[in-house]
Amino acid sequence: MITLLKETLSRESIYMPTPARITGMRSLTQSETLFQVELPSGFHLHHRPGQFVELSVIGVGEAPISVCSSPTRSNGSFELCVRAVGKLTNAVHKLAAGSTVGIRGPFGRSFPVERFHGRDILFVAGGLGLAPLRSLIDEVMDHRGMFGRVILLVGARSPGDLLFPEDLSRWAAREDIEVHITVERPTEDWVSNVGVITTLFNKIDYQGRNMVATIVGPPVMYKFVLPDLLAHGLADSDIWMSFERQMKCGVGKCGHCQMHHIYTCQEGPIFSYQEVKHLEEAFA
Amino acid sequence: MSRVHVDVHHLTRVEGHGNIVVDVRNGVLEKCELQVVETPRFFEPMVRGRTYKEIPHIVSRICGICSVGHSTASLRAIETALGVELSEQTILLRRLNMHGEMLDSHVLHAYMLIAPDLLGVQSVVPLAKSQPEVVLRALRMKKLAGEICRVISGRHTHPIAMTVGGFTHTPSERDLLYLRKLLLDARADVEATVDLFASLELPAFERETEYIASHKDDEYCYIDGVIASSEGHTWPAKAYRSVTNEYLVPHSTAKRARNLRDSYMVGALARFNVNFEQLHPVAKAAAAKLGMKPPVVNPYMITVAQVVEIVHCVEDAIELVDELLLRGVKWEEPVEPPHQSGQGVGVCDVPRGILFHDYTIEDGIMTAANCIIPTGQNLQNTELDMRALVPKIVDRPQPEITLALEMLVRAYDPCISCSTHLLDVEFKE
Amino acid sequence: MSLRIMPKSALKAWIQKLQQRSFRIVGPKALHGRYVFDDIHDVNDLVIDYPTTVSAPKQYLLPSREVLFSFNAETMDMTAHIEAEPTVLVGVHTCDMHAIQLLDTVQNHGFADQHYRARRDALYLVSIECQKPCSAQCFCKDMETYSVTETFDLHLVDMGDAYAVQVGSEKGEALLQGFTNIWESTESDQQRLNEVMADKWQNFSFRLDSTLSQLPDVVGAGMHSGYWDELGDICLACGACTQVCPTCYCFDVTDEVDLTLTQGERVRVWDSCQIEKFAVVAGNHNFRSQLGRRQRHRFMRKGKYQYEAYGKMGCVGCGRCGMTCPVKINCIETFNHLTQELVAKQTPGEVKA
Amino acid sequence: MTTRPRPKVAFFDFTSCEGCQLTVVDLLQDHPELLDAVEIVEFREAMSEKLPLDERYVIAFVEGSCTRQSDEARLKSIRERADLLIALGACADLGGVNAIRNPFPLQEVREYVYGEKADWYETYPARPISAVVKVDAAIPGCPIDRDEFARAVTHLLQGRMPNLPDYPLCIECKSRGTVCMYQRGQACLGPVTRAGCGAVCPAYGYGCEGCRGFVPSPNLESMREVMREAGVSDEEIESRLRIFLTYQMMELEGATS
Ligand SMILES: Cc1cc2nc3c(=O)[nH]c(=O)nc-3n(C[C@H](O)[C@H](O)[C@H](O)COP(=O)(O)OP(=O)(O)OC[C@H]3O[C@@H](n4cnc5c(N)ncnc54)[C@H](O)[C@@H]3O)c2cc1C
Ligand code: SF4
Ligand code: SF4
Ligand code: SF4
Repeated sequence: MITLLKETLSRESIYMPTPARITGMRSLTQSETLFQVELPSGFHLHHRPGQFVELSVIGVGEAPISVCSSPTRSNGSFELCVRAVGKLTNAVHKLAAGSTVGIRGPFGRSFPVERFHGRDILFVAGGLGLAPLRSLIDEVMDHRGMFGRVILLVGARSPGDLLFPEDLSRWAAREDIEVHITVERPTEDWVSNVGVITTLFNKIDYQGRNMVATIVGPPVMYKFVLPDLLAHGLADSDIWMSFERQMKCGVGKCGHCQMHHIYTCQEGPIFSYQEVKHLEEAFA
Repeated sequence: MSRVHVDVHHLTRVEGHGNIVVDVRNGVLEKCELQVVETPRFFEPMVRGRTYKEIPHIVSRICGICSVGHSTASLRAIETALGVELSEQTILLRRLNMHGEMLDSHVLHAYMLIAPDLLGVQSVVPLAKSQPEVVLRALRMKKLAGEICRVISGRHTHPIAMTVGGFTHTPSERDLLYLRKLLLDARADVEATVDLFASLELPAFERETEYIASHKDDEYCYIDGVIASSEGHTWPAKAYRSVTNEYLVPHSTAKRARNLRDSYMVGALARFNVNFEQLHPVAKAAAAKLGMKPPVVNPYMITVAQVVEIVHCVEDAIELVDELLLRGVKWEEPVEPPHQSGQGVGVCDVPRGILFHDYTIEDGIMTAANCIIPTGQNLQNTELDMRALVPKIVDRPQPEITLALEMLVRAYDPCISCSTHLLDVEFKE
Repeated sequence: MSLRIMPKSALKAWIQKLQQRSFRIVGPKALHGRYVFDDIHDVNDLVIDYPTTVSAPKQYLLPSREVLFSFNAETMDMTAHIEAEPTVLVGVHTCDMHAIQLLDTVQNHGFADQHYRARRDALYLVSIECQKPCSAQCFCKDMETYSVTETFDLHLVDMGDAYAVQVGSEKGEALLQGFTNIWESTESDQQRLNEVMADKWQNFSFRLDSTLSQLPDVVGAGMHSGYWDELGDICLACGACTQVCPTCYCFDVTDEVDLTLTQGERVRVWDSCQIEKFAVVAGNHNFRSQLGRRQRHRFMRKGKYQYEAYGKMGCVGCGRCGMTCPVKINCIETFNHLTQELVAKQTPGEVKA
Repeated sequence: MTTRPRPKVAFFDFTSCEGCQLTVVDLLQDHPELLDAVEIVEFREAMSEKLPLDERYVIAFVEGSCTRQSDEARLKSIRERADLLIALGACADLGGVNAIRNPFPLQEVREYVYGEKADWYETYPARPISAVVKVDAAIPGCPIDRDEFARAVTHLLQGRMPNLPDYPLCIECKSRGTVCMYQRGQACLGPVTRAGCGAVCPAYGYGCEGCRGFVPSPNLESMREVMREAGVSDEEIESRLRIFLTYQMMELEGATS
């Protein structure tokens, strides 16, 4: 098995993707679809949770997309959850199963899972943020014995916007993880929490000493979630986040993803709060 | 009661919007109109109050197909008004640029607008399927034309680099060598064009009229020159009003003109009839092959005269390029006008015929403008042709009559979008 | 490093010889009262003692539009375009040489860019020593880029009637191959070179209020300066500054496909951090929507970030951005303003109650 | 090549010089495959065919400004029959040069051209077609840029909107290596004009006249100051901003409602 990164690097151009096949697609919400992608035989993605690939529709363009399946569940293929917002993401939604896309990567720094061993883990996912976290959650759940308490907080705009409902039920059915879900705009049959994600914080019992938090969501979410976590005593270095920036290359050249001196695609997208707290542009 | 009613609304394959309305009752021609329903453009009042420097670029927008012609006429009006003397290099480059436009327009007209009629198809799109080599040849020649204009002034439609007193950009020697190669390569296509039109049959219809073109003794001229009539008279450019005598009719947003007869013709055939002697020898030979000897009085032959001009322009362009290469093209600052006020007339013979721009400038600001466009000058002549033609074909089935009339109007290559313009020259405060 | 002497009158013959050897020659030539790097077809067009060029020669390493690979969208065949034609870049000023050093570092850092690498390998750099400042905007003395000791293949120093030619590499040596009108330097040539250089140092003066080693801190201290908003008010966001800068290399990537949607190319084109959409992400969130923030980012990159990331300054003091900017935003004033602000902050005495 | 269904495409013109349509014809010189990619069903300038009335256009390209009441009905009927309506060129997109006359009194303009017969001719202030119907996208420029048109068509065929540059012309101008017009002592609207034409005017020695319209947030005050510094008089600055941009300037001044 050749890892895809090795393949990407050994191509004549680092910008040239490897063709891969969409073997399955499942619509999750109105604008988000889960794609199952299979690399040519002999190749393995070999990613770590939090990393992303550059996904191409040849003829349209390329964009960074987090791998949302766990390395523990890969079986030769991997999953991408794509929200249709622009040119590439809309184009990929128009493809049929069996179509060929291009993949480069995986790129970027992953969550430092080894450093979480023996610790309680709090996952905070807002909206599409559940996609990159899903990879990590399954990795943790598949090695459940190596971690302490596991709590998952999920926020979505409405019940219809909730991603991965099967996975949420699968996790909720287990005894060894606490799952809390909230929506901002409930439907009539919604029986669970209502409100923004921070409203879940009073529902859980946590204190920071043995806890690490991994939070992924839209830029505004960080502004509200961070103070809460810090107030509960989590250390700056125990809060891990994924940052989204425009990326045109994924390999530290195009300049779009810079937050101050940091190339998000290379040094991130996963950062601890400690590493970025002094960076104004990280939270602008 | 017999009635023939032809109503072609929004005539196709012409520049701009025109209608043909013919009404024949019991053999009597009651109505025969070429209506110009193009929206009025109002270029003349629009340019008032602006610095003259902006004008050539604005009036270029009168017409996308003869924008080099409008720019050149505009520049000549300004330069005449302000006393600018042009360098030899500028004059050569402008002539070459005009050849580019002439080729572009004639190829478009002959191949894409007229040939479908003669080859029995509705447009160039089916022609591309049935006779791709014909269409590809036309596209190659159009590309040559476009490249001439691009190299000299940036682009064909709305040239950039032509400015008062000269050019804001000069082609390099490499550019000119490139054009030279394109032109030499085009000779085969030009020959094939002559052969094609020699083989096509045009409707036989003759009506003698007055032919008017700009004229120089030593050049088949498109820029400057005096106004010459087939009736044997000449007038200086500034006397254009006494030649054109514009007037309005209610069914047309374009003005009409007449000179010594009820109407006159301008354009390729008029130039051919008036300036035959000055044609390039190779073009004269082509004319012989096409069976043309002045005076030619069949208006359908306008297209064939355009083919003769295609030959002329390619041959003359080769000579112009060679002359430029021999002299060497150098960057020249455009000539600054010696004064900032004056009145001047610019005259050019553009693809569709003689064009006049007449400007008054005070302290660098435009105060009055008048443009007389070839299509306007041809309108009355076209209508009189229609009147003469209808009785001859009135017995035919109506679609045939319609087609014959459409083909007649199209032969004139009317550029209706430019023909809607002003009569009254007085500037009203 | 060996030093040769080439009479000035031999330069043209040498270039012509290189042309005969099928090298593409690129150098400065006059255009509308300024100078630009361009292909030299006629050696008489080459102006080697030019003041400065409008744009940097980075075009020959990172073209403004570059095909990365071509593809067939149906068969998914892809062919990388690694294009490099042996090119001699003649008359590169030393500031631009320092800029190329930075580009080398960045493009080889981490994931090396093969497109750059191939062009760079095929590029022969013939630099020239500046003997006086090239414009009112240049500050190469401050940035320590007004001379160069490495990276070039050949380096020329004007010694009046001859050039001293330093050979910096085997590639440089190869350029001189078979050319006879050049000879080894003598002791007295060395002596003259030293004199020329000694005179040269005198001709340049410092333009910045801070030293090179202070600059990253000075710029960093200006992070929250109100000056950025002042620049933001007048800035047109036209991006001309980054386009002409020898050290700006940011790019955008797009697919261009023919009308039948089959054959196409993925191309990269120069981009600019000054344009509004540069840092927009999904949801239309713009991390640098304000003009002032974008100017700040540019100057931070020039004076601080690049230094921190690669150990080399992101500005080489060429002065092009200041000359090109329609509203005359420039490095010297900006850096000096930040220095003055810092000085004012650090000056004790004005203790407020 | 796979055989895709060829979308039905039509071209229409209102008040304009028809140069943009001509540019489309010129495009065929380099891209004859346009005819394989789309089915051109109406193009009055170049062909006589017409689409049966009960069929729809997938894409309708409309050139020209709306300059009289009777244009509105025709424009609206095109809109009703078209899935996508694309403004083609500055006249349709911005009002273009046609709007130069707008600040003049209408009757006076009419009389200037047609004298006492002025009332024979219907007209009203020129406006971009978006002032009359919903426009899905625009291809700017006077004339349109051939390559940009081709790009826009490929985007439409891919099922997305044309991706127009939203940055200023200077980006293209500088990457082309042109000596800035301001360094040559001449005015240029490049810093506030949307790129996409390849900065062809400065490359041919003429400062940009803004035919492609403003960038999304033009800093006009600063632009005026730059021109003033270059020795351009206030009258000429305002005049230049009103060659292609008269309608936009009037809009900015709130004078178009
Ligand atoms: C590390 C990383 C991981 C990511 N993971 C995922 C993931 O798992 N799933 C996912 O769906 N996305 C993910 N994204 C986000 C995704 O990469 C971006 O949304 C990307 O821009 C989509 O590309 P596109 O071509 O579809 O959109 P684009 O066409 O590039 O548009 C992107 C956004 O910018 C806006 N925009 C673009 N151009 C303009 C313009 N001219 N004017 C105004 N607005 C404009 C669009 O509206 C849209 O919101 C990730 C991003 C990063 C950096
Ligand atoms: S920032 Fe300006 S002065 Fe510095 S290298 Fe770039 S263009 Fe030259
Ligand atoms: S010429 Fe115009 S477009 Fe080009 S850089 Fe100068 S201001 Fe910008
Ligand atoms: S440079 Fe300006 S005026 Fe010229 S085509 Fe481009 S946008 Fe139009």
